[in-house]
Amino acid sequence: PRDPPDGEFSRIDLLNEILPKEILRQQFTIERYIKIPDELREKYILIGRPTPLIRAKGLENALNTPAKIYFKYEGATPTGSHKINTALAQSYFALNEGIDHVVTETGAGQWGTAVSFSASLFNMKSTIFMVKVSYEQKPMRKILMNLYGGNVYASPSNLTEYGLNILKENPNHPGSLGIAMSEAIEYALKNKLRYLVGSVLDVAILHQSIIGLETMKQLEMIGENADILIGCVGGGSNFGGFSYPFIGNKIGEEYIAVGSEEIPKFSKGEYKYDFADSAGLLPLVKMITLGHNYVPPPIYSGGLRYHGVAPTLSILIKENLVKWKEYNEKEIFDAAKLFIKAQGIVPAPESAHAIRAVIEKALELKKNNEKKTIVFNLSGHGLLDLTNYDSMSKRLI
Amino acid sequence: PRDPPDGEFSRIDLLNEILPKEILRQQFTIERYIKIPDELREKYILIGRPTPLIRAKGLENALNTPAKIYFKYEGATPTGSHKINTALAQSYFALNEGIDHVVTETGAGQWGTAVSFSASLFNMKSTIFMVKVSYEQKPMRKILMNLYGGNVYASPSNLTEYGLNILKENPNHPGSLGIAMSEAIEYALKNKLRYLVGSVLDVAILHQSIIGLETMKQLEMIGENADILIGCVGGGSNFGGFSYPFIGNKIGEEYIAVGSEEIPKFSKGEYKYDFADSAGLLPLVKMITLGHNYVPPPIYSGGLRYHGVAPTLSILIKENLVKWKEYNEKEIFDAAKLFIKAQGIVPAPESAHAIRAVIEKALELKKNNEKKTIVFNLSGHGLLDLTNYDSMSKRLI
Amino acid sequence: MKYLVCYMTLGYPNSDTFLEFIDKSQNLGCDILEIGIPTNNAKYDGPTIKSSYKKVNKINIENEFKNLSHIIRKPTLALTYLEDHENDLENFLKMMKKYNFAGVLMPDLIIDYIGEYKKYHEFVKRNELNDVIFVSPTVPDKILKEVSEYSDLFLYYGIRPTTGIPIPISPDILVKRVRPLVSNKLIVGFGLSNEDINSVIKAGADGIAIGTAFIKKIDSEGLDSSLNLVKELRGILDET
Amino acid sequence: MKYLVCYMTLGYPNSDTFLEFIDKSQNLGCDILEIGIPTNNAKYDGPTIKSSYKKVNKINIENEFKNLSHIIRKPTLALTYLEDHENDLENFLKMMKKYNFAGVLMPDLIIDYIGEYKKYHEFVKRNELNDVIFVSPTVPDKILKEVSEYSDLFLYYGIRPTTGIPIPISPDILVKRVRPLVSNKLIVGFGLSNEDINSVIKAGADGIAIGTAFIKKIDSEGLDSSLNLVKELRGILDET
Repeated sequence: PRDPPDGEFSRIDLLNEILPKEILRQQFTIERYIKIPDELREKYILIGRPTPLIRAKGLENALNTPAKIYFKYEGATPTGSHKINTALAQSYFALNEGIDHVVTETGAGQWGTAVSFSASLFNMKSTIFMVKVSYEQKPMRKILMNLYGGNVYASPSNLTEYGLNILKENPNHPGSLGIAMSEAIEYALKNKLRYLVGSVLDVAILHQSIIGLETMKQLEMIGENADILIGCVGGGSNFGGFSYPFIGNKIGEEYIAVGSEEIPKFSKGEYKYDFADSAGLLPLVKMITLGHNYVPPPIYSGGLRYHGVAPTLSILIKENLVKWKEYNEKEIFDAAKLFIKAQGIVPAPESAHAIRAVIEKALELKKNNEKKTIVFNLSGHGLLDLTNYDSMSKRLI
Repeated sequence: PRDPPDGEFSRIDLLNEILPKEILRQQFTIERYIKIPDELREKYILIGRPTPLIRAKGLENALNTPAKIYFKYEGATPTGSHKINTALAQSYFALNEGIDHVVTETGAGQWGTAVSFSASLFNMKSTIFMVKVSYEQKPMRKILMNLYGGNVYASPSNLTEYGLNILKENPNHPGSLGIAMSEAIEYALKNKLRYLVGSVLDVAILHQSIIGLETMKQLEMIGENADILIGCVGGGSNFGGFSYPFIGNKIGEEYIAVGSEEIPKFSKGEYKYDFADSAGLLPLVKMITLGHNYVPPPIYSGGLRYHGVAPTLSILIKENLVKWKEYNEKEIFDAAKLFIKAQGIVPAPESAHAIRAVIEKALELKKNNEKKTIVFNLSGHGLLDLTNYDSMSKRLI
Repeated sequence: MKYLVCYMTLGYPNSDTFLEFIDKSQNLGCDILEIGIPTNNAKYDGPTIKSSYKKVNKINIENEFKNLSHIIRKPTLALTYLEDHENDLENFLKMMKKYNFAGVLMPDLIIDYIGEYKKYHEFVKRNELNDVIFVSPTVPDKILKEVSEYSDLFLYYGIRPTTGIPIPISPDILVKRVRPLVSNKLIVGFGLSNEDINSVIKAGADGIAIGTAFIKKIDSEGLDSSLNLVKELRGILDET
Repeated sequence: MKYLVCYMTLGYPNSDTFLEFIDKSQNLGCDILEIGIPTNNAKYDGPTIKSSYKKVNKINIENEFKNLSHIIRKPTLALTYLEDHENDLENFLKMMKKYNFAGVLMPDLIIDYIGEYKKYHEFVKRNELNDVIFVSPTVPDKILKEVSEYSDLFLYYGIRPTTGIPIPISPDILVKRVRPLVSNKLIVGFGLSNEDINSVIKAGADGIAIGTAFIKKIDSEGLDSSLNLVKELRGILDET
């Protein structure tokens, strides 16, 4: 990461002021393994880790493929996605330096849900700035965060200078992730709280690597070899957390990162320094990016609307160690429907991108009659996205 | 079960016409164990069985109790509740006699969800008559059943004589579980399909006993002894399925069945012959009942509004082998909130009744400093009940 | 030798035919007669027997008993629900005794009066009648074992929830499970098909009870056919 | 003996003070001089060094080099970003050579020009200058090991993402991990505190590079304080 040459302040210094120290240490360490503190480990167990590795027999049958398909099911965590893995760690390290209140922003709501429950588990307060349009369209997410004890505010809010200025210009501003983040950071700075980061940074991927490490162990326990590993990419933390342990240990022959055709970062993105966030408050990182000012279309997979690809994943893609795929919403919806009927689990639309690639791969293996093993990360369930699926079905059919 | 003396038809004979033969055989068998056929067993594995047995460390911490608390988490199944356990078995045995289409009714939607997914897993069609008022108020349940490929009709519908007659009298009739069931049975009879039964019958409890059998094995694997077993009671199938294996094997010292104070069947019910269903289409069974004409108040725990207690459970309660508790909605909501903040899982309001009893017991053990082990059945998650929780919080606070 | 218990509703379809059925069936292989006492409250009977009760509900029971008493040569039981006699049981038992009944079978005794069954059992015995006890698969093992010792003549085991409706069950599994619990003779009934008969006998039953099938034969094909059925059943039992 | 690499921005805060700092620091314990060439594009420098560049952006580099050339008695490196010289690198290197510089250190060479670093390295060598290579913790082990052999004089390891900002890291862990990969001398820099110095030396570093701290001292307490800091650092290094 680096600061922009012309910045009026140092983003790296800002990290220093808003992130827990141990989080920064982990962000910039080169240790290959970092021990999980006992208290944190206990919370991972409490939320049901290790999450199950499930043979997708229903999907195999539906595709009539000779391939074996397994999925690591992060939707089995109480908050329904992998996000909890880093939310817990960041909350814990904040608590450890005497902070009793964490702050973040959320768009679709998965991250805010994870943060508010993590805070609850450590008896901390949490404040979530939720993009106003999501706040209004996803009432259940707000209810859930409230049940976890989170204070949820529609952003732009009147809690920050930044929000007040925007509201002054347009009281009906629908908000954006950049605005919500600016508000969260301002709020954290002003009140000397800690800000939690949902993805992209190496440290988030580090925390998510519990997914891949567990998966490796689970495969080993059942004597199974992974040949092809697949995950979807928003910022890259679920894909990285799932696949890096395999890549690092040279297990598997193919790694496929899946994005959305509507947010064509893999196919159209440039590899360059860009702000990690759309607000431009975090440092520049060298990554594949559509530009932090990119305005994503309103696809249902809110978590894939991020403009870039985590720096480490960008390098792996540049070096051709990881392949990529992009699919459009119609393809995603069809894949999700097939999976729902075959496995019963409603995938988050984001995770359905991985499923689409799995299906394609499984059919390819069928054509060549290859008995390989595909393992993918089902990063979250879509039970709170059912109305989205309904609109999708109305729009796409 | 017996027929009413004055019935114009034999309900027992009706069972014969609408239920799969093997289901009837299992209903009236006295085998202690019935082998799960391989194909059915495969589906149980596919849906993630064995479901996890989780130590409720968060709840223990929140209560600061010396008791250990474990819960068997049936909400971990794709359809989110224990209902899938019998839906799968009944669908399988229907398929086995050449039927390709199953029919049932649903109120709150959990049962219909389980049936439509079970049918999908066996490539069967499914038709669900959903009480009209739920159909309108719970759109997500309908979306989910549709995604599973289920045909969902608001009941009263114009698909049956029974529905047509009611609609003729009142086109805006809100429907009832009895009407929906009558429609489902008529539809099954007319089209020579099979009707699936959600609870109460012994055979449903038999299928649910996979819960208790797994729990026993899981406790054994971690070297833990269950002292107190707790579950909520709608018809009794989740409680029975969970607790009977323990009771039968004389494991545990106390079994507590929990109902709703608003549906006071334990405290006010009579032990007598009554229709198993509110429509009066199923045989009479001897049970603790408020009467099949009992009109339950509109509590949030839709699954607990049933008028009776399964005959086997009724005997166990009469014989004092199983104790009962009843709590009001305020107590349930408070218990649910505590659990949500401590464990992250949003319980179905029905399952929150078990949680309330667990909390009471754990605090009692704390007072006496007794280190006992409580195990309860968390029969379902409440992610699709979040708007209910919201109304509850507005009404009860 | 396996026992054949033949059931017929009292006075069905009319007094003469009833008496003829009872008379001849004793020659054709019936070992024990079971006479159903009409009631509006046939809790554990299926539609066929229930409707037979309805058809004869105007008969004079004592008259029928008297006629019957002259022709019975085999032990004869009255099947009647205790619920119908809660207040006049003694009178009823005395009448039975008077007309040569060997005993009584009350299908609701163990199911609905389990807490007081010994009291009623003693009462029957004091009236010098046999008390044949009826149990079903829902009766717990412990109770079943206990009452089988109390039961006179034999234990009557109804393997289906109601008479005459062919609910699919596994007769062999049901009978094999109770056989070791019962030191008494074990007679099995409730909706038996010819296949069922084979399998319950192979599973260790000492005999069978048949009722609905006779009534259906009389209704559809007449008395002779029903008597042929007695013969046929006797044949099946003798072959097994 | 541990090396102390002393950084100062060219002509900061003014020509005279700059020259005095360079002159005296060589007597007080600096082993190697590192001279920052002002730029608007200080990609890997923190706010303190960046603002020092801004303050001196009107100086004449060649004049400053000429003055400097008369007083340098220790090996002297120019710290400059390759991105600033993509088109005039040869001229710049020739000027350095002319004014007695021992070598050049380009912090973006390995990070942003990894595919062509050998080409640039050879280019520096052909101009008879040492090419000191800069690496950071994000450089993969394999590349780090490879370039450490190419690097002249020593390998410069910047342990923080930017200079002068005390991002919390574990210096000992970082240094211990790279030490076995580096057969060359290993000099560690970027935001070192006194504690960090101890721990990186204990972890096997051959020396340290300090910059922001000198500039802050000059800004806040003046030249003498910054020279005292040189002495103090020399002391710390000699004690470890």
